Amino acid sequence: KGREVLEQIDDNNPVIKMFKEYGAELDTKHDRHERIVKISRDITIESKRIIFLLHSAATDLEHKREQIFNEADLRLNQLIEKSFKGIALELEDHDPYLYLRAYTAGVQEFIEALLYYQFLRYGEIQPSQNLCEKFKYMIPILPKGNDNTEVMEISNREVVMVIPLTEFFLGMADFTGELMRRCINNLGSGNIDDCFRICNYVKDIYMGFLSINSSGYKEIGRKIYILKQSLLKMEYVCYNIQVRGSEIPKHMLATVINANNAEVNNEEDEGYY
Amino acid sequence: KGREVLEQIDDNNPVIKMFKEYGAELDTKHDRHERIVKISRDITIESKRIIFLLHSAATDLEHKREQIFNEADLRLNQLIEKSFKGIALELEDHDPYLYLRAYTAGVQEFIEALLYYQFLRYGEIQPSQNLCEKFKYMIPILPKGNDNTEVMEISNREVVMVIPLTEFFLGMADFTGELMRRCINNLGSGNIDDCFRICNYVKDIYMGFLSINSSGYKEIGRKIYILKQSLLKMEYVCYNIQVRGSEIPKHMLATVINANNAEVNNEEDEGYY
Amino acid sequence: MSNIIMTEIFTSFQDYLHSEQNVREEIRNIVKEIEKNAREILTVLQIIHQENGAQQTSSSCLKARQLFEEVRENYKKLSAIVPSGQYYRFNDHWRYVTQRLCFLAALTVFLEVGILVSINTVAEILGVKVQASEGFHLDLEDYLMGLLQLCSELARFAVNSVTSGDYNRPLEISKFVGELNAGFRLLNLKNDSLRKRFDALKYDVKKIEEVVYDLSIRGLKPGSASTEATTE
Amino acid sequence: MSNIIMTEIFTSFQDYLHSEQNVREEIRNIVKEIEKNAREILTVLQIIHQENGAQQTSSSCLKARQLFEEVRENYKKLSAIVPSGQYYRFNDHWRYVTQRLCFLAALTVFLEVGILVSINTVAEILGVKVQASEGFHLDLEDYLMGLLQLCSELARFAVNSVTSGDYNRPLEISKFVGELNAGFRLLNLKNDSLRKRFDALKYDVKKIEEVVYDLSIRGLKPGSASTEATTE
Amino acid sequence: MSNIIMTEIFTSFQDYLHSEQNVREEIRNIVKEIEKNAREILTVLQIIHQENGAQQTSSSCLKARQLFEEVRENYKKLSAIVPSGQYYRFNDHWRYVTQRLCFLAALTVFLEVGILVSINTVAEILGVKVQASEGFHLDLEDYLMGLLQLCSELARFAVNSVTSGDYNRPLEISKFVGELNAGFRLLNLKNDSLRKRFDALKYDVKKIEEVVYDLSIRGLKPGSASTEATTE
Amino acid sequence: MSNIIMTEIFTSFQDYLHSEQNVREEIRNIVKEIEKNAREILTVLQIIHQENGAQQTSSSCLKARQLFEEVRENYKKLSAIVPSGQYYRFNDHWRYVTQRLCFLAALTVFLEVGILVSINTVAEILGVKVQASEGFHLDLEDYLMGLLQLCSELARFAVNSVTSGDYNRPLEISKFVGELNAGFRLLNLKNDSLRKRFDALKYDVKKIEEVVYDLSIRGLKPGSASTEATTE
Amino acid sequence: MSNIIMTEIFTSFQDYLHSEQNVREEIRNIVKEIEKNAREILTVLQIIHQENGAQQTSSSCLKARQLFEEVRENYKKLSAIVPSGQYYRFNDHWRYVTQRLCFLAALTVFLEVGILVSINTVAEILGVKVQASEGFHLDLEDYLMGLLQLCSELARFAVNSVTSGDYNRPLEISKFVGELNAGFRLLNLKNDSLRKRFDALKYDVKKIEEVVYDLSIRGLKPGSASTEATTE
Amino acid sequence: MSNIIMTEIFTSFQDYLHSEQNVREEIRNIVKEIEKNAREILTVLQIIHQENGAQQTSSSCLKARQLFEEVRENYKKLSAIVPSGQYYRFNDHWRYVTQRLCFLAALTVFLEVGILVSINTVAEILGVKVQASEGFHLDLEDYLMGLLQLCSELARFAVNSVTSGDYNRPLEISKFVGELNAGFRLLNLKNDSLRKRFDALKYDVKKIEEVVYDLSIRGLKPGSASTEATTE
Ligand SMILES: [Mn+2]
Ligand SMILES: [Mn+2]
Repeated sequence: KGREVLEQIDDNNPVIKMFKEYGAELDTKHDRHERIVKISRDITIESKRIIFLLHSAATDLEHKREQIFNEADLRLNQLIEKSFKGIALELEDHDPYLYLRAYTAGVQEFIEALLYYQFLRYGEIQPSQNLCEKFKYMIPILPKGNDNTEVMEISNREVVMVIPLTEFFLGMADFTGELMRRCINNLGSGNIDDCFRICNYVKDIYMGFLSINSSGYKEIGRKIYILKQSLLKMEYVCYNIQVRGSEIPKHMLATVINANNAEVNNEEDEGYY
Repeated sequence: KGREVLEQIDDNNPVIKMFKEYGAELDTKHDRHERIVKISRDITIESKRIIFLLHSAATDLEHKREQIFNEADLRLNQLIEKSFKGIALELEDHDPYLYLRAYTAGVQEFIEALLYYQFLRYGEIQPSQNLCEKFKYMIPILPKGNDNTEVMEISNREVVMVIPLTEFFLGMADFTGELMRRCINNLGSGNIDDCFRICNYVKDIYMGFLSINSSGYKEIGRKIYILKQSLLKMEYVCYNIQVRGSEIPKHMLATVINANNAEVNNEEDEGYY
Repeated sequence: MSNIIMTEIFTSFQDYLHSEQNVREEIRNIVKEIEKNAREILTVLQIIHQENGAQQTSSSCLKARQLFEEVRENYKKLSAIVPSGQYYRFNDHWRYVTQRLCFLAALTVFLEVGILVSINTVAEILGVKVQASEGFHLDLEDYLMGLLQLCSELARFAVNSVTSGDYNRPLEISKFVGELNAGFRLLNLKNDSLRKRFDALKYDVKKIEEVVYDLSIRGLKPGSASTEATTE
Repeated sequence: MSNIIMTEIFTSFQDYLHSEQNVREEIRNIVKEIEKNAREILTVLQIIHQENGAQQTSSSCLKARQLFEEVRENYKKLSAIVPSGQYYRFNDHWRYVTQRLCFLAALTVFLEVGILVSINTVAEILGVKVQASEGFHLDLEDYLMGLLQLCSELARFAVNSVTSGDYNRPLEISKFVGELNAGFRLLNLKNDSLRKRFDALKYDVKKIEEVVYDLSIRGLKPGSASTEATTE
Repeated sequence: MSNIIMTEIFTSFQDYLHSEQNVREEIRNIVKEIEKNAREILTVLQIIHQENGAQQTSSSCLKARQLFEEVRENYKKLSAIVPSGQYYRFNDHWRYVTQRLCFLAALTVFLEVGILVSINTVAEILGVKVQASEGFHLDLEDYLMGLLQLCSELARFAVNSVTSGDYNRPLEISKFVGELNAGFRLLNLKNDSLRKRFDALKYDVKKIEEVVYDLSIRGLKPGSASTEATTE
Repeated sequence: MSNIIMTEIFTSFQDYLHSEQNVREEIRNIVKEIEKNAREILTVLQIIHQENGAQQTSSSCLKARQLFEEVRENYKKLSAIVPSGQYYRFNDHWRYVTQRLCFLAALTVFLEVGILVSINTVAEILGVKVQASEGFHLDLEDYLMGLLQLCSELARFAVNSVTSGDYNRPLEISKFVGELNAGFRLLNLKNDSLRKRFDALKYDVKKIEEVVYDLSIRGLKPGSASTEATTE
Repeated sequence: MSNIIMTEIFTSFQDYLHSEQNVREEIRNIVKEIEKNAREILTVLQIIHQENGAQQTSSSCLKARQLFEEVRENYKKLSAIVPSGQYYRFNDHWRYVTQRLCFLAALTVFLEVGILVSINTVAEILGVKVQASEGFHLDLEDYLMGLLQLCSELARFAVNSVTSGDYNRPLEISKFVGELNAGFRLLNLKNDSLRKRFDALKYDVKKIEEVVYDLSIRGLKPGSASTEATTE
Repeated sequence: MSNIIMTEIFTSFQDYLHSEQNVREEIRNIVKEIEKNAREILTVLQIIHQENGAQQTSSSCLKARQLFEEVRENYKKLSAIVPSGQYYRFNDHWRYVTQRLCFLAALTVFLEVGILVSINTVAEILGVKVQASEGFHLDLEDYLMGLLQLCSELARFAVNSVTSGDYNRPLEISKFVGELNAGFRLLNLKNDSLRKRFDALKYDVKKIEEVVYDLSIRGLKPGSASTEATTE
């Protein structure tokens, strides 16, 4: 019985016609999802590399540091101008939340890199609003039909890359992981003041997360837990500096540290020539 | 103390020199891995689409079926000639097992599609050796240095896409899932003989898997389990045909089925014009 | 927190989360209402499986149509709450019930006129848009899920029709579901819930075919030539 | 199985699996031997942590060198078994012990001459190639893992050196590990085991720096100007 | 612990914990007995699935009734142990077996008189209260769970009745389960185990409908016109 | 280690551990062989599910019996290695395959004579004792697990028998599994793997009952009055 | 549903379920408020970990005390809603936040007067009863969980106190936590979440002991002879 | 169950299972007692971590010795219950507490005379055999696990000794644990829980070495030349 049903159905059958349209729509969506995933993977990798680059900015050679910062800035902007623009164009006229899972990994890693860059260079991170500004793209609208090469006013349309605020904070939580790495590395390289500064900074972020009601956001809860572990490690680093530093009078500690950093200071001085 | 260590280290430091080389090597590997992953994703998607296409070959219109088979064959070959060649070139002179995880998903899905195609068109699958033959590529070696455009003998080098045999069988296990879909669909479309044939075919595959010692290959064990579930479903379909078919004498059953398929038979006859 | 910038950053985050939670709360309340509507429509339409359900079909459809009016109003409220362009942010709340309502709308239309309802018509029945760009819309995948649910219900309906002595209905269902099945085969489904649900469709098709088969070998298939032949 | 082709297919698969299992068995046996070697070398070198270990360092290194000869022989056996181009198929069996031996080779060389051993030298010590294309080789990541293990051992060594009254060693270690740390920072590590292990390096660096710091504030740092100043 | 106050605090805690553990132990022991009763009743009632079970149904029900007496005594013991107001604290211990007994009581009553047993009657059979405020009671949800278990058993019973040649029973079951299904549909269940179990009810309903279908299409449905026609 | 006493202690430990590891190695090797035997027996007996399997049943049983001889020899080796009183220390190595062989022995006996094999007979077939006190024995729980595996296989066999046109087998199976089920119901199983496996038995029972149902409703049940009518 | 009796049964069930769902809804709303209170108290008390937190401790405690007033009001609302005798039925809703508040109350009291708060006092602070028989009460296990959370916080506090130059606090904490640890050790905890949490206590104890160790070895322990020597 | 043979089979199974469950119940009860003993001994010995614990060490050991008498009696009961040759069948019940008691016996002996207790002595203290062939014995692996637990306790003890001003104890511990570590290193452990626990030993060793380091760099190491210099 069934066999003839299938055979009888020709391409003009209304059901078949309907489903051909449906199929095209599903394919379009799936293809777009796949394209966005690919861009997101690129963003993830490049962001990780930028973070790695930034870790090497733990140097006291100011020109070297500046050089690294400039490179990081450039590469972050390239991500914004290329990869994110690519996603934004894919998402134009589409609900970004439909494709969020395709690019969430890339976005979070990018934010982690961006905030780490901001913190290292300026000692502060910028609120997400500033980022939103950068995620607006002006796309020239090509006049269609009109083939004459006269000088015309080219109008632009604005395309926006939407990043849900939760993504920003998930990236921020990851960013504290990099701060912990930096804090502990600092101890190794004698950058004691920075240890305290970073530790306090992460304390602020931790209290920020504590103060919000994140029930229903499992991912945030998970990251707060990791954040707390990082913070405890940093606090222990600061504790160690303090307890060791207290073995000799404060004024002598300063001497000792300076003595140990003699060469470094010299090099730093050279920076003023 | 540590700070100066880091600062003192210049680019001529032997350790730094060593690590720069190491870094380059790691990057090369990572980049290659990433490129292969991307190709593999393409293969996965296209293979799934081919499988879907093949399911629509459950038609009795021979020309339509042939058309589908031809298209599937073409697209499978395109995968071999393009995507897999791409992977093979990436893997040239490299241990394929190092990158296996990057392309295992694509390979398995491709084998699933290939076997399903072979089974539908020829009623049998081909052993993996035949596939290996197809995975050899002749790449012309460009003469270097010699810039003169004289006619030269262009020599080729052979590049092979290596597919571990386990991957082939993992793909084969998935292929039985498609057979189950087909078997149950057949019942719907009255293709009773095919139900028995497919069911017996999967029984053979199941016994094949039972007869091998797969301890230590978790993935295979998992797939055997799924395979058994599929087989049980198919056996139940055959059971149903039998138990229902036995309500009336065999010779009458034939009549009934033929009566029901009258229109179909007519259409099939038309095929002989 | 000594750091003022940080305080500000988190305050705005809390505001964001808070307003989101409020929106979700409101959505949940409306969705509960819609679920209640759906449950009522389902109960009304269950009459078809009863022994003498056939006679009451049209009055059941009528009742269902009235209940769909409430549904429309509730979707209107929902669309007023969900910010434009954020449909998929909150989608999970109403996805399931929407699929159910697609099924119920499709069942109603099938019972009324025996044809496959289009996504446009379902959207109309629910009082939502078809295109995402126009506002609160009906997701294609939800519509398709609803159709798959319909097939399961029809398989059951085919069985119970025979019990009630209605030998015509199974044939009608068989044709309808056969076409739908052919339609679905045209779709390139990903390995998602839709694909999984579609895989289950086979069993419904199989069941229906078995019913039709049972009717034919017993010569109960209306209007078939072989009926006479076999029963003699 | 009635189907002959299928029988053949699976027979060849069974052969394949069987021969693979045999290879694995042989590999496992040799690796067990290598593990025994590694354990012995480690025990020999543990002397450095003992109170009067310093005097026996060179004789320990000598013993270690002898044991490495056995290691080389075992790797030779291993390389004879592993089919060319399938190093990474069986890699998991020897990866861990190879990392350990890289650590031990690097420790031996450090104790002997105080420098970072290159991957080439380690490969020589283990009797394997450096390039994958040349045959059974030393994986770069395994070499790097070995170096990271070395740093942990040196951190412990720095602590115990002070207990033994050797105030020079910690400085040497500090310089050495500092350079290694700088080297590792040049690498773009993925989120894998190497990255994880590298993240732990910080704690070794920190520990060593604390030892050096302890020595400086007590004026025990050999040859530092401030020593006099503080102890006075 | 030098601190006397703290010692006291913890000593009194220990007493508290100890007595709680004792209560749990006693509950566990009684529940084990009740489980044994339930197992026996189930075994007695399984007779219905056997080929000639129909004749022995009433004697099985009688035996079950006797076993329920023991159940009552055990529940009495249980209610004596559970401190007032802490029913839900220890609830997990007896919840499962109570659901099972609700099923068994409902099955017994169905076999005896063919009707749905009320929660009051079940409570009586088990020797517990209905209202939580009156003491150790029968939780409504446990009663409902028991009814759902009953439906599964009846689906199986319908199948086996046909095997035994009893073509009447399936119709009776179909009507009974159909009504129960309609009843459950009225409930606005939240997303818990009851809801999950209810979702499984549809498979039982479908199974039973198919049995009835099989009877009708073969003209075995008692009292249907076509029966006569075909069997003649 | 300077301390001589400690060295001695640990050296003797090493001997102990070494000999244990050797025992385990030998056990593993023999168990591998037994697993191979089991796999072969399973493959041989799979013939029953094939289209014309019925004719070949007795020759399959014969082949299985021959393979069991090898099994016996391997168990003899095993019992020689396992130190007396340490059966349960190494039990995990052979537990799983022993359960499988209990299933296979029970299946063979069922195919040969249609009865439930006793634990004594299975022990004989495997060449082991029944009582733990007599030496290397067959654990009761392993025997029971084997029986439960048998039921699953028989459920599948019932289905395939019908497909092959053998309408008698399902009845035989139904009776057999029904009795086994009743037997298991008597056992007060604690909450372990046996209990879990037993809980799955009900699905096999149901499946088999449905097969018998399908046969009876179509008058295919041998010995039923309606059969004659139809087959005439 | 044709059957009137059944309709009645299910309608009354629906009423029952509906009122239960309402109770849960109200409970959830109040618990959300309490969670908000707890979050605010926690944030207020976090000040102790900050660099100059010591000075602000008492003002923080004051703020916490004010917030506890709101907590009390909310618990009053809660106790009004939960039907008598059904505390443990709805317990899961507030258990977690109650444990948290026990921790916060215990921390506040510790900061204020340095002693272990009794369960009576915590119950007072939260505005609930101590005995289950008196009404809405504080469960002993929740109180104990709160104390264990306190120990973790104090371990962190000990570390940060040292960083802030307060060398006295760690000793006070060490004594306090040591006694608590000894107290808990007396309890025969069964294998539940409390036991698991208690097992984690040893890490806190160790951490704190190491802080005290660090202070003593550097002569920073207040009141120790060597302190005077160094600080002079 | 109509079949008498099967009934018999299952009835005898039930007896078997029942008696096994009884044995387990008895074992559990005795083990609970032993756990209580172990908890008490642990509490008694915890005194060593207290500020002035040193003075009370010998009296604590005495109390521990008395408590071990009860332990012996309980093990005697246990050995009476466990059927001969089935030690490893029920092993899981007492394994954990036996390891704990090995640790406690080893700690007691260390505190008394500063040496490593042999397995024979521990077996004597617990009142069990050493050889599996002699009856209820002390498993070697449990003894080794106990030693590893001892090392963790000693690491903590080293830290707290310094806090109490006892600078000698850490050196003694360092030597003891160092030797134990060397001993364990000789063992070729397979990849089980013992191996895992041994891998954790290195953290204890490191901790203890760091305590000794802290003492030496501050000239607090007894008998070192620099001590005099600094303390003068
Ligand atoms: Mn990161
Ligand atoms: Mn597939």
